[in-house]
Amino acid sequence: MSDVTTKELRIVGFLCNWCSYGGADTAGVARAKQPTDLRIIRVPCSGRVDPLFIVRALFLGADGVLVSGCHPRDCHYSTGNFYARRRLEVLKQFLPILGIDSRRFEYTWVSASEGQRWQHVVTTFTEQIHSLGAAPKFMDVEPKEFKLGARVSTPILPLGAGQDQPLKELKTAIKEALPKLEVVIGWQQGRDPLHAVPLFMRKAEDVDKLIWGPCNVHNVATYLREYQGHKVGLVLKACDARSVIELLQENLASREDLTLFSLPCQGTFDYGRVEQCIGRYTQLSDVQFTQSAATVMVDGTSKTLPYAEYMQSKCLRCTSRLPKLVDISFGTDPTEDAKDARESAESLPPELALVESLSLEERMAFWRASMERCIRCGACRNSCPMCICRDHCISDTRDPHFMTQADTFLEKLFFQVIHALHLAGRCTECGECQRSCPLGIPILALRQKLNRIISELFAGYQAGSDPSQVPPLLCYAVEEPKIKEREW
Amino acid sequence: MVTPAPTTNPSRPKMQGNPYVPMPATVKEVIQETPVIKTIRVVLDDENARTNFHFEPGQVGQVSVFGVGEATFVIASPPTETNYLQFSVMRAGEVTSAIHKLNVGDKVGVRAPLGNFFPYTSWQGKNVFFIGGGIGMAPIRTILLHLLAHKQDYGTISLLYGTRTPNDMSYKYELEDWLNREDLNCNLCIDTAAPNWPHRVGLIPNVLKELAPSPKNTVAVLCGPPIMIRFTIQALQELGFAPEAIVTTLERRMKCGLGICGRCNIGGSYVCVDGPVYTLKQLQSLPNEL
Amino acid sequence: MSAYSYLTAQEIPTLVERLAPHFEQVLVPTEQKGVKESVIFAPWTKGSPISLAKATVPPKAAVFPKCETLFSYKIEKDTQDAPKLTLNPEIYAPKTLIFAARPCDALGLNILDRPFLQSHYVDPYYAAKRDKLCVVTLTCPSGCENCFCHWVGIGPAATQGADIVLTAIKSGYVAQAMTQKGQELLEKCAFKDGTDKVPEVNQARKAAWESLKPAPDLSQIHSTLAQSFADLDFWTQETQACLSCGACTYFCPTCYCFTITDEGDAQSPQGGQRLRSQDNCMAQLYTREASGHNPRPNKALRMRNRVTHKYMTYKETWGAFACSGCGRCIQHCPVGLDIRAILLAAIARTTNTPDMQGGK
Amino acid sequence: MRIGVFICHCGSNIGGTVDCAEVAKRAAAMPDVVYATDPMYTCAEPGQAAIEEAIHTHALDGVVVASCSPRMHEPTFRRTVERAGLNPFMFEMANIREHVSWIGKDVELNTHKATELVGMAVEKLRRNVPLHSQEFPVIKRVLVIGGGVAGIQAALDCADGGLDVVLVEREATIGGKMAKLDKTFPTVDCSACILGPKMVDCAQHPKITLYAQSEVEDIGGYVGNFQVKIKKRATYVDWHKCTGCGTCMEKCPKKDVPDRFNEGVAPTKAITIAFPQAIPKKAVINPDYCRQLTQGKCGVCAKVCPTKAIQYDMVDEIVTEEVGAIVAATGYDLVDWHVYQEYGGGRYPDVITSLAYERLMNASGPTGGHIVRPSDGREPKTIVFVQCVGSRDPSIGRPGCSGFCCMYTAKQAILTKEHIPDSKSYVFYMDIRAAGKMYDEFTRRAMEEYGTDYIRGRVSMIYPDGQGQLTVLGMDTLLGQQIEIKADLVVLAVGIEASHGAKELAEKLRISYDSAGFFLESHVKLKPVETNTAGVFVAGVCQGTKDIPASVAQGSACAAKVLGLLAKDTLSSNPQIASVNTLRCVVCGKCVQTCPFGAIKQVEERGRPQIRVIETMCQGCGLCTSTCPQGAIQLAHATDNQILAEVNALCQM
Repeated sequence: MSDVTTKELRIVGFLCNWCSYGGADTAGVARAKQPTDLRIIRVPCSGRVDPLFIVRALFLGADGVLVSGCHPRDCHYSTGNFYARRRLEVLKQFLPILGIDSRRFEYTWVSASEGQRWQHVVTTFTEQIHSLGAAPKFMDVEPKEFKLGARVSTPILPLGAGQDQPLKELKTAIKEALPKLEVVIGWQQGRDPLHAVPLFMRKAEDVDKLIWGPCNVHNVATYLREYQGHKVGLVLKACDARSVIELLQENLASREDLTLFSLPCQGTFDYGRVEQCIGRYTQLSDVQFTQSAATVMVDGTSKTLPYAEYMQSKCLRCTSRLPKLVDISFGTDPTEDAKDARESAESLPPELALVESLSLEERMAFWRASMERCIRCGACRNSCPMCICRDHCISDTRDPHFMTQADTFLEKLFFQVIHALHLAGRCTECGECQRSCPLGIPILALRQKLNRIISELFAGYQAGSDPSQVPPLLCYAVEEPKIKEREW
Repeated sequence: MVTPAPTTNPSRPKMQGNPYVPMPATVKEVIQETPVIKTIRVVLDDENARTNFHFEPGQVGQVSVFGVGEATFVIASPPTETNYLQFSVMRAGEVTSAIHKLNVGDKVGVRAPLGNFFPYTSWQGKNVFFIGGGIGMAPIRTILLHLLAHKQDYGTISLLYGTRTPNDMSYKYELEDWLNREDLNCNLCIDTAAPNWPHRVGLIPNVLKELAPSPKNTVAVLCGPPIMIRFTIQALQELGFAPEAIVTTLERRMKCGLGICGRCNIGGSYVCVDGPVYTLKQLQSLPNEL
Repeated sequence: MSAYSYLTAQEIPTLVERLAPHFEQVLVPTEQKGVKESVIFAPWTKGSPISLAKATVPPKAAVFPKCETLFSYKIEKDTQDAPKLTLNPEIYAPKTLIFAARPCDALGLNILDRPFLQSHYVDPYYAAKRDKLCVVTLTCPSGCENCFCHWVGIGPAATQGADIVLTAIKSGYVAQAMTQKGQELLEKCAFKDGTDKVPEVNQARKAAWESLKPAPDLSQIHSTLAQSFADLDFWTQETQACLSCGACTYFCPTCYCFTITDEGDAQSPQGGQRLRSQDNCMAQLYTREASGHNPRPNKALRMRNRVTHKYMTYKETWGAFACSGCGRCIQHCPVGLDIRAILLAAIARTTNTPDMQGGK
Repeated sequence: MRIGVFICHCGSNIGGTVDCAEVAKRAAAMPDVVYATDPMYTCAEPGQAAIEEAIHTHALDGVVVASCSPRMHEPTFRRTVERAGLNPFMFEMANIREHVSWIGKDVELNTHKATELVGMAVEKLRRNVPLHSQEFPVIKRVLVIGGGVAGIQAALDCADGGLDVVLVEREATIGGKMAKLDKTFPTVDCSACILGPKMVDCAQHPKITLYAQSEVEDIGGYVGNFQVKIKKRATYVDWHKCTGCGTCMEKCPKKDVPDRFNEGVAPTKAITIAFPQAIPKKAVINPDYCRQLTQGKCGVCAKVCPTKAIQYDMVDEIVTEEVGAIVAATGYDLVDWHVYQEYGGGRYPDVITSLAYERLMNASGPTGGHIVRPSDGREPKTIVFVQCVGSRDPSIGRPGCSGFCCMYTAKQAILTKEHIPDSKSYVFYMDIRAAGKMYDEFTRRAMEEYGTDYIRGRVSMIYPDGQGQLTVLGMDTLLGQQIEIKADLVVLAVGIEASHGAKELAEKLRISYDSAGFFLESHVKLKPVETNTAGVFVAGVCQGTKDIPASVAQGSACAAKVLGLLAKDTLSSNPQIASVNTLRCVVCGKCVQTCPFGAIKQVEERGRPQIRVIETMCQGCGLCTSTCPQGAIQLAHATDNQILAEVNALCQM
């Protein structure tokens, strides 16, 4: 349709019907001359603007996107723009991690009477986009891989070592609780002693299979949605418990249905690293867990996995070793030992550090290279304890049709953006998405970035800390001390 | 070694050429049957395709609305009707909604004929009792009209057609004729009483039991929603119909229609190629996955 | 010329280089950077590194792509006449070499051949690609923790489905032509004759076989599964941990479920495409009908369909398993669900013997 | 689909800078468009007739008009297509006037932009579906919140119009701020004399139920069907028995209770009747001060009450009323002027607010109408009035003008002279705002007939001179010189803000409010008493500053609106509302949590939880749609797919 060759850039505007669209009308009535680039989509309220529309537009090649709504407090729908402000601010800060200049997206408030202000907003934004030039296209960027940097390494005690007695007590406790519960979910040995799988304890003899050790990587809270409304027990690591708390925050689980068991946790394996060390093997005969390392007998050779090197990076940064919310636990809380971790928790996790170290263009290249190998298996999504839609994922439907089936990296990256944005303010950073990815795509970086944005914007908010808190994107504040609204 | 491929009855009409590419067709007529059912009549664009197109009653077609997708419908016109292909479509999902938006002159695609058909030759000399529930009347219509065209080969032909309300009856323009035909014993029913309804009232299985057709030398052919099928089969069995004398059609979500993609299978039987027509006896031999 | 060529370990890239001119596309196992090691079949260009590791993703996409265009469609308006509908089938089938696949990958292709080529219809998209495909496999030196190829009738050194088979020996590799096509290609590559290394090859293959643990007898598994079919408690028990994600199916060399979707408006200037994409029978939406009715509404029924398809119904139709024992479904399952354990549990259920834990 | 496109020239308004014929030509090539034309005036009668004709001739099932703003003519054209038999929602507009032709001169660029806007509209329209309203019955009762003059007027007018009225007043008496005033400008007639009869009418009207000393606790429901919970605060006096004789007040031993009604001019008792003309004239115990209630001993009032009306164990009571409409008339409170340290911040007893000054002048006030200094009871001779204290002052976040201070200050200056003929009044002012009928004449009288000195400038400092007087330092900006006045009394014209608690009420009413807490009307000019919540209206100062006549006018306006609304037996719901696709919904409840209108509920259906939209409560904002992670709840006419279609159309053009 573009039969006019001009230097116009593609700028998409989402304007609320009541204030900003009226403001644009007022500017028109006043014959306030404006650049012509902007095309306006009229929406009922800025709260109607799904951040995914904006990402979609930018992915499809828009050079700039502008959202304008009623001034805070003046919302036609009383609170729509308060929600919009939070979501759009989070989105704006999130865009750079994808390689998109955050200046390509702005949101502002213009009332129906502010024709002049509208003229100013359009002119300023259009000039801003022109000064940035046409948006670089993902399709034009050569895929490029980057290697993860070294990670912060903290001495760490093994979760398996010294837990024999508490585990015995825990088993007894579970057996006692079992008659009142439909199932208790924990871990058992999987295909070999180095691999654990989820265990569903329904009978007393099942409980004997329960193990506790660095192989217990799975977040069993993921199963909670399946058992909503049932009386269940969960054996939890401290990080898994955060997912439970977040589900409680969202009223997706009820506390009285849950019996939470735990032992102090001191870390679980990063199987990506473990596999690198052990390689392909035919038989794994034995694993010994000591204070500082696990020793594995594979095909007759002994290999040592020092915990400090082979733990998941989240464990090295973990500051609470026993869940904040637990009904029955044994063993002493080693949280005090985690002082070092508290320091390293401040630093950037390796995935995020890598992406943040790149230029915007390199980030595009990085995501292109990473997402090209994605085969859309859905493991990242289905292993996420906060992915509540499950069988009704927005990516699997044409109503709404956000995603196509086309196998392009951009569609696949868009899926990751959907997942990440749907997790904004809800993600407990358990890392199951990335751990489950058979292709080792560092998708956790997107969630890590969002969590840091949320924490910065909303007074250090961390999802899954307090069952009584409302997730920040499901509520609002009239005054937002940390959101500097763009007033041009 | 590899066993021989599944054999298709050689006499069965099949799609020709690249089986994924539909034949272009044009909508010739749109009939609003009920608030949620529309009938479209389409004509294949290509003259060769038109003359070479043959199908048997009960076979299905995949109708494409380009840009939206494909959905499977039984060809509801009788094979003797060569001017058009008819599909009756209940609005449910995306494709059916798009079909409901079609106007005369719009372009669609048709992949047909697919699947098996009613084994009507084996019914010769027998009485045939048709039972259609709701949108299930579409496949019944094609075989009913086919049999009526060859009525000398069959015994008594009966029909029980039931819907929720009088408004939900399709083919209203034909019903009067059917009721008056000498060669058809036509019964209509609705679920609950409605004003000015001169016919029967009740759920199909119950009305069937009232009618109590004799199983003797009779084949029962039924189509409809899964719940109606389940209870009507029970009723038929209570009336003494043998599993091989009960014929029904199955509905499954289909994509390829070619017996590959793996959606419509019940155990090893692919409804798109081995069905949609099954006798109860055949169904009983399949894994219980209904 | 002989059917055997010998090459040193350093000559592997040379082999690819010499084979490459005969193909439009050469897919070689390529290592990926990421948070864990992964290897995928990626297009090779001169100088690209070649990994000889077993690939994370099987090479089935060469014949059954993740997503391919069946045809493009476009409706053009004409104010005078009726609109014009154009359908353009696109069969993209470059001459392709798959290099250094494993025996289970090659068997996977054979398993795909039957439904796509020998069923009621010949799938023209698959057929075109398959026809132009040449497969070079590398036998495995040993079994590995997740694999169970010997359960399903092949083994680490099986040769079926390959045009050329590479076997590692102490001093390098021996390439053995298995087909006419393979023989011709190998001849063109002009490596040293390897006939004298055949004993070493046989020894390596034998060693691979010997590394395996005994396999259970699966000859009656189809009837075992048929007996377990209606036992919903059994299937529920076995699938408790399943997350319904579908990693098992997408990483499977033999799974061939697909979906067909239209993307793009027919009336837009660029028209649209009807796409065929790999799909996942473990998803709830897979069988759900527009009315909301779903014949396989829960994960137990879907897993039952997957397992019985592989070891029961496919076998009944085609006389073979729809499984090459590659073990990727076990390895890549986020919760370590083990299809071997399900089979053993089914056997245990019917024979009333205790469950062989973990399948080892 | 068969779409017709109409590219309006709007005379030369659009045609002057957009090549409309070219846009129509390009539109004809767009998907599903079967007819495109470029009429001169589409909204005129022939233009509309042409649309109707085209719908018939070309069998159109959708229409796009590219012309002015949809905010102007969307309703017009919806009616047009409806007349031709189409559903009114099978229509879209592209704004090529305000957003194109009027803001740029380049014909080529404008034509291109107009084409793209039409393209977007076509893509949107292709995904439109017919929408239908539903009818629901209304309750013919109205709730008026606030018994000031605006609320009284609204209540009386509604009741006279035949509606049952529930009038809720937070204080013990109705009358509001006007009841505190002595005289009113510009006629200087007695406030009590004109308000009193209306208050009595309210009390006696058979259709008005009055809840004094009560507050609105919770509001549920929607236009036509609100459920209102009203909290009747405990009065500790059985009003059925109380005759308002005043004996209790006379005998109450607690004498140092701050008197809210009298603006703290003098203390009162722990049991009070606010003022002699109070309606209802009933006693109320202040539980914070009553000795019986705070210390458990006293009981004097119970002893003296001739009707035994005292009931110390009374508790708050909740009553529920069902109404069809709500009028909010909650009035105002004064800005907290203690922030002005330069005026003493409340430390000097002889610096008082103008409202307190009204009580001093009022014959029914604590001084019996004698103007005296609070500090020593002496009659002041020099009085300084300071305007704009807490108005027009961005530094305290109150940039607006309070509207009526100029006028009442003039009135107070006049009355002062009449009370104390030998007094001298000074008024420090910024500008005199006297824009009403007879207002300017009135201020002139204050200056010319009553000799009030008007000084243009602000007071920079007030401090006691140590000899019983206050030194007022100010600047006369007209003369450009420093002014120093020794004053006996300083009266501050303190600015106003919305009544305390208005924000909380706004949230219950689900209406918006501004930074001063004033309720937001639906349209500043054309819908001044409506709000964005259907069935909720605003009257008087709660909507913004205004004087008595304007408040009364708004009270009547609200009554007219309510009577019009409730004249029908049924209302039809807005069809542009959200609906849930239960096949996709996972009942996570996020929409329930964020809906600004409480219009989404989780319900049980056949034992399974489901999400349901209450059609009559949904206002169509779409917040739920952007909140739902599954996209299972969709706002009709602005669905994800419709907006995505516009995005796609734009970004792929």
